[in-house]
Amino acid sequence: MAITDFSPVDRAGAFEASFPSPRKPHTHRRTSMTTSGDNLKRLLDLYRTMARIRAFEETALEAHKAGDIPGPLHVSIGQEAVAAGLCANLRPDDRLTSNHRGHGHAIGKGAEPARMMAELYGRASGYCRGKGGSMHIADFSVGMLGANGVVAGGIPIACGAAQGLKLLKSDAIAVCMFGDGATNRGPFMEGMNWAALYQLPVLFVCEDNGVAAFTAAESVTAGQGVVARAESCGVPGVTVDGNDVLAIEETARDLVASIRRGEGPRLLHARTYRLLGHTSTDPAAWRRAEDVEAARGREPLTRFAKLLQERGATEDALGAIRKQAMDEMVKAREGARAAPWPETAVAFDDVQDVGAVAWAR
Amino acid sequence: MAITDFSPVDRAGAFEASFPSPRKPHTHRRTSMTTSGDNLKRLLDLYRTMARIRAFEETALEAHKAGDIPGPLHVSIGQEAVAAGLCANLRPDDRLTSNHRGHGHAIGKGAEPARMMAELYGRASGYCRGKGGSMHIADFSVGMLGANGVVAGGIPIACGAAQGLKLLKSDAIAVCMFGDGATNRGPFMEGMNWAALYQLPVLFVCEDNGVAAFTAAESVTAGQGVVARAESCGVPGVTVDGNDVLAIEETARDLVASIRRGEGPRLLHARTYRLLGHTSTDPAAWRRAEDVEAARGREPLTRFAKLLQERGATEDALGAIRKQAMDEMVKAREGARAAPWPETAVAFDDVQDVGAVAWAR
Amino acid sequence: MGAVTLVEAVRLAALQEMRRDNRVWVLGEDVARGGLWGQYKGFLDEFGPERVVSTPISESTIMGAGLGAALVGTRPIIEMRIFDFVMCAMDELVNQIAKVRYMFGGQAKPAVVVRMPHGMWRNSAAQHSQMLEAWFAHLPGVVVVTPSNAADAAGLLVQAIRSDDPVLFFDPKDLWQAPGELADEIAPIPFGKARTVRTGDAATLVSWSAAMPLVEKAAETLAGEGIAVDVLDLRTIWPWDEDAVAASVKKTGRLLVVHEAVEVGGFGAEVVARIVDRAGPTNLKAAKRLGAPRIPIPFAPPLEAAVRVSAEKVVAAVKGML
Amino acid sequence: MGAVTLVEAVRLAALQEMRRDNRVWVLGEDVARGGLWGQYKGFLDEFGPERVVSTPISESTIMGAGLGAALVGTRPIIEMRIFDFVMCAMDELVNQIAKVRYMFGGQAKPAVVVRMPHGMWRNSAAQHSQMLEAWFAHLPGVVVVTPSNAADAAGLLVQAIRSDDPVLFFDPKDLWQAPGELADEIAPIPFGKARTVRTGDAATLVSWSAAMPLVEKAAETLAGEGIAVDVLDLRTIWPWDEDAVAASVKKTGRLLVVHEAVEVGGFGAEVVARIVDRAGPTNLKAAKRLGAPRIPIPFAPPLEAAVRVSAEKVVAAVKGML
Ligand SMILES: Cc1ncc(C[n+]2csc(CCOP(=O)(O)OP(=O)(O)O)c2C)c(N)n1
Ligand SMILES: Cc1ncc(C[n+]2csc(CCOP(=O)(O)OP(=O)(O)O)c2C)c(N)n1
Ligand SMILES: [Mg+2]
Ligand SMILES: [Mg+2]
Repeated sequence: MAITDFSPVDRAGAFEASFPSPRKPHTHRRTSMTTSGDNLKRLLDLYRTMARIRAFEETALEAHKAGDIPGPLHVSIGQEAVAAGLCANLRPDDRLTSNHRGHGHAIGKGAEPARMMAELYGRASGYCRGKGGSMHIADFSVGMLGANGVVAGGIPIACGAAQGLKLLKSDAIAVCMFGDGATNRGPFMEGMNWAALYQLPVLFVCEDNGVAAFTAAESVTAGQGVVARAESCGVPGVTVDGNDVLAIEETARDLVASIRRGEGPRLLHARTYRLLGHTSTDPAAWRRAEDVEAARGREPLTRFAKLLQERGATEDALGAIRKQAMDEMVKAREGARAAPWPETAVAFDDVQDVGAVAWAR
Repeated sequence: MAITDFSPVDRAGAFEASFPSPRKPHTHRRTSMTTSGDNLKRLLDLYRTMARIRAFEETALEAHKAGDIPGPLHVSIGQEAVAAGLCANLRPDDRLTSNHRGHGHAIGKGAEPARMMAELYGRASGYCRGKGGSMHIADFSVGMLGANGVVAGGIPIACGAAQGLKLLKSDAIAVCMFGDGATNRGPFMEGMNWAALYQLPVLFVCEDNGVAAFTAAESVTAGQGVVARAESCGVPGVTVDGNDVLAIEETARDLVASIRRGEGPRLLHARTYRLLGHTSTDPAAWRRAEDVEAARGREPLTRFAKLLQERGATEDALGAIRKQAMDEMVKAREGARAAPWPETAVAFDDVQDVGAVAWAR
Repeated sequence: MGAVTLVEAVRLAALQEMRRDNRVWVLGEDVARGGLWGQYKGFLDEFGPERVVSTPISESTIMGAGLGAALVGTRPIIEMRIFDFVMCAMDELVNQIAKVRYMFGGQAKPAVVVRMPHGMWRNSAAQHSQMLEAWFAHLPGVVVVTPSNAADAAGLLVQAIRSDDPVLFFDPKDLWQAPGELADEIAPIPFGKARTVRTGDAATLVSWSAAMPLVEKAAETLAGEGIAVDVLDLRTIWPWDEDAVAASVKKTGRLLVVHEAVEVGGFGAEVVARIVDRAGPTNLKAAKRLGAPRIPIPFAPPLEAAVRVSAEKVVAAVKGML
Repeated sequence: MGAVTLVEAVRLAALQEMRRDNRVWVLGEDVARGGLWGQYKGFLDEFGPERVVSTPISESTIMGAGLGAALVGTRPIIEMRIFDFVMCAMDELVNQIAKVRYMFGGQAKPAVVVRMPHGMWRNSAAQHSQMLEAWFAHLPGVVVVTPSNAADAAGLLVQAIRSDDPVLFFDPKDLWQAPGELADEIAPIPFGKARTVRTGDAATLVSWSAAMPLVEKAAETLAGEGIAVDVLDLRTIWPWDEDAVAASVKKTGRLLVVHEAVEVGGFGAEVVARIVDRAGPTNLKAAKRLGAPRIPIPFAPPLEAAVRVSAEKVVAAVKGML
């Protein structure tokens, strides 16, 4: 059996029963359906963001399968509502740190899919000049401070970004994205204490998809959950249905507003579901088929489309949004495929100003 | 101004106001005074342990001042009740990991003061053959797995010791001592989650003396405190008055019993007070004089002596215990002073079996 | 047993040892599911969840708990998944595991194996490609194992599990699929004994881990051009087989150390410095190293390829020394 | 200014830079109280608690937050208190700080100074005495500064604070009280320029950090016996002044690198390997290193003394080369 990726090799169902199937009811602060001030344009914008994220990742998956994209690829298909709902409330000068599953965060924050795709392809026109790839997507010009290959790696960085912004008397905030798996690493607790202590303008967002790599979150996480952990350290938190883009959008709006008012850090716990495997080559076959099936029924795009239709959007309008998104990404892919590789000299750039090796020594 | 130790150099009162003065009331599970089954012999044993710890450290302090003991020396004067009350409930095969302030833990666990003192002196007859010193006191023969120079360093080790004991089907438990400062390091949270997850036989003991080095705990610790942090990760905890040896002894007895019954990890939060500075050369002059004075009035030995007298112990009997303790430690000091240094070859021992350098290459 | 891949070889080695000694157990992320690389495939079924412990993402505690469990007499295999993540557990490794035996005057026996699959592999970029094995040769208290093929990896892993020393075992990611022959019973291979891969008088080539196959290929190319070289696989860089290298260099007068890691401050520097000192500089015609430039590992395939050592670069370096 | 101790010199250097540039700030344990060593004495009063931030004992976050704050345009001094504790923050240092600029294709500017007082000092034993500066010369993306005296420490710290590169600044604990002369305005000292301490033809002695005074003392002793040596203080080991060392060795034909760190895999190996390669081995009469044996640092004073490099050992090593 060939090892093709950072993906599981023992896919038999030894742990099948441990995958979280009956979820605890989500705690909403209010029902998103009754929010006043909704208007179709805003809702369609949210849908568009989600559709673009989905289209980007489906295109990238295909390109990876075709052998065009090298390295590991972690997609967030099924989790798009979190990035979309959250980022609708952020300004370009708000800073965001991401994790290994960061395409949605980048697109939400305003990064250009064409340059992202070029980066996934390792091309010179990519955001990182081809030196980062999917796991290190960054666009500092829109406040996206980078994906991260280390679980929880972005947490201290976000704390520091918030501290720096505060020192500079900016009213921008920092946002920190991480998964359920990250809440078991020490820097999570250190970061909560730190942010609460200095009352930093930072929003922590736990994208809880119930799984870390190939192990169910429940089987490696004890106690009362991420919100209780954060609150024990002084960071107030709230749990929302992460597949309900409006719940995310509204909750994030309130949290961002209070953070921007200087009321200190907050945590948003979004319960969602990773529809595919850990990496693009992981079938995640150890999960119970009926759980995955049920999850598909709750997936955020379909679900939001239904709501939008209730609110007067036509299937045609939604289809057009999806098509536009897919066209954009196909074009991005074509551009990336045609783009030149970085010159070898680029490998020797961006190391450090003093003491860098010259190309070629 | 000479730097003589790991001690503060800017001793002016810039932070005076931040030292915790009005303490929150302690939460006892019951009043120690009304416990049934107390008997004078048991109480005098507790007093003896406290007196021996106090005498050991006072002797060591003097020896350090005299220039006999090299390296940094962290004493626990004022905190003796925690070690004494706790260790009264432990068996020799229970394992204990300690921190940088570990003399009391070692004596409580049954280590011999003479060999401890020899180690502080760096002599060949010391527990570590003179290679560890105060910060690395260990006596594996009585389950004392070592002091530690890294804050929180003992937490993962204790978790693993408990896990190993469980694997070996032993009914011994692991005990993990750390200060309030350690609760802000990531391994604290990781350890709580880990112990709760595997339901390990481990007792975490937070000796909260309200200060970490030269900084008040309150000024660097946000949120609801160590018990809330532990409980959020699934480890039940209880706060006791750490200067009340009976409260400690009783609470620890219950916790140890439930851990030994296989009920999983527990945390004991003991609020106490470090009467002296961080190291032997630190005057801790930044603290408010009246706070220190008030703390002296609550110090555990005097307080327990009063109680013992109410219960019928004579001042003579208590004096004799103190004198015996001091005699023991003076003798330990004399022995240490007279003991030979380790041979140079000892420096080359105990590195590793394979690939060790020979003396002298 | 016959032909197996490296990953299967180390799986069988760990399996054999866990069957032999029930104090041996493994902890790390996803190990109950066979491990990221399949190196523990089937272990859960055979040994159960108490000896095959899938852990939270808590590297500090994985490492530190491994130590604690060793201190009470068990013999853990600490699985780090990918080397780079050990950076999250360095206090536990460097300040605790490497020092407890010494600090406590011999009372502690930190019999752990820390497995850290390392090196460049399929464009994993800067945070998943590092080779820092040289750091640990500089760290007192540990053994550093750097196998380059299935049989060595299996034999060295058996030795590591039986060792009372803490052993840092660097699985070479890029060679997981490399085939090799394995005996039915895997015998331990002692630490510090180099393997002579081929012999010749023109120069001494020393390497280990993932660079080894390139060096062998280069040696073949050179042989085709009439240049015969000694090729030594160190197999462990601490302890390392100074005598074997010195003897070879005495014969050839020329030393080239090749590693995938950054050349500056790599273990090649130690080999060169030591051999120069032992042989006396005037007795040598050349003593050189070949490693990566001092840059993080880039993602794009052509960039990654450009900074990797290669058989061509080895050939050129040898010719440059003659 | 006149005569000051090293700790006062670096205090004044940081003070000058924090006055010059209000984006500069410091974070670490107890820094508001002046720092463990007094290196920030009085800073709180002058700059307030937003720029002199006493932190929890959270090394990972101290390091990582420093990086985050740099990424938004501030210039933090990250104080690690004692080098050994950086082991609790290695992911943030190695996987993040050293790599962000590269990984993100130049978008990030990790302008941090990480201060790590290192080395043996008054019998602090195995967990508070390490010198692992060689590790960081092997790590792409960072500058490694290793001063040996008050004036150099001050000038190099000014340079470090002004640098856009991440600078790892190793304060030499054992030399805190060493006196030196300081100008009223502290000028930056460029990285990678060695300081010539004394000159002679018999051999080239290269050192840095806390070993430097011993080497100077040894050179004096040797001079008294009619043996004149070149003595070079590298001041920074990455970049390091290869040209200066090569030029000296060309003259003397003999190289001795002295450091307090463990000899095996220390930066001395890199200096030797590089110089041997540049000069060609046959042009050298000797190329040696002198460092600590590969053992953790013991507590007892006679043991600590025995494993330390000393002026006597340096003298003996030089004589052994002649
Ligand atoms: C410190 C660290 N340990 C392990 C890994 C390997 N790893 C990459 S992603 C992942 C799972 C992360 O789970 P989670 O945080 O829940 O994010 P998700 O993948 O579910 O989005 C693991 C274990 C890593 N990258 N970093
Ligand atoms: C990881 C780490 N950071 C910093 C230090 C330096 N240090 C030694 S003791 C100490 C204070 C510890 O406070 P606490 O845990 O409350 O124990 P206490 O000294 O009060 O008994 C500090 C900061 C250390 N030893 N280890
Ligand atoms: Mg997850
Ligand atoms: Mg404390």
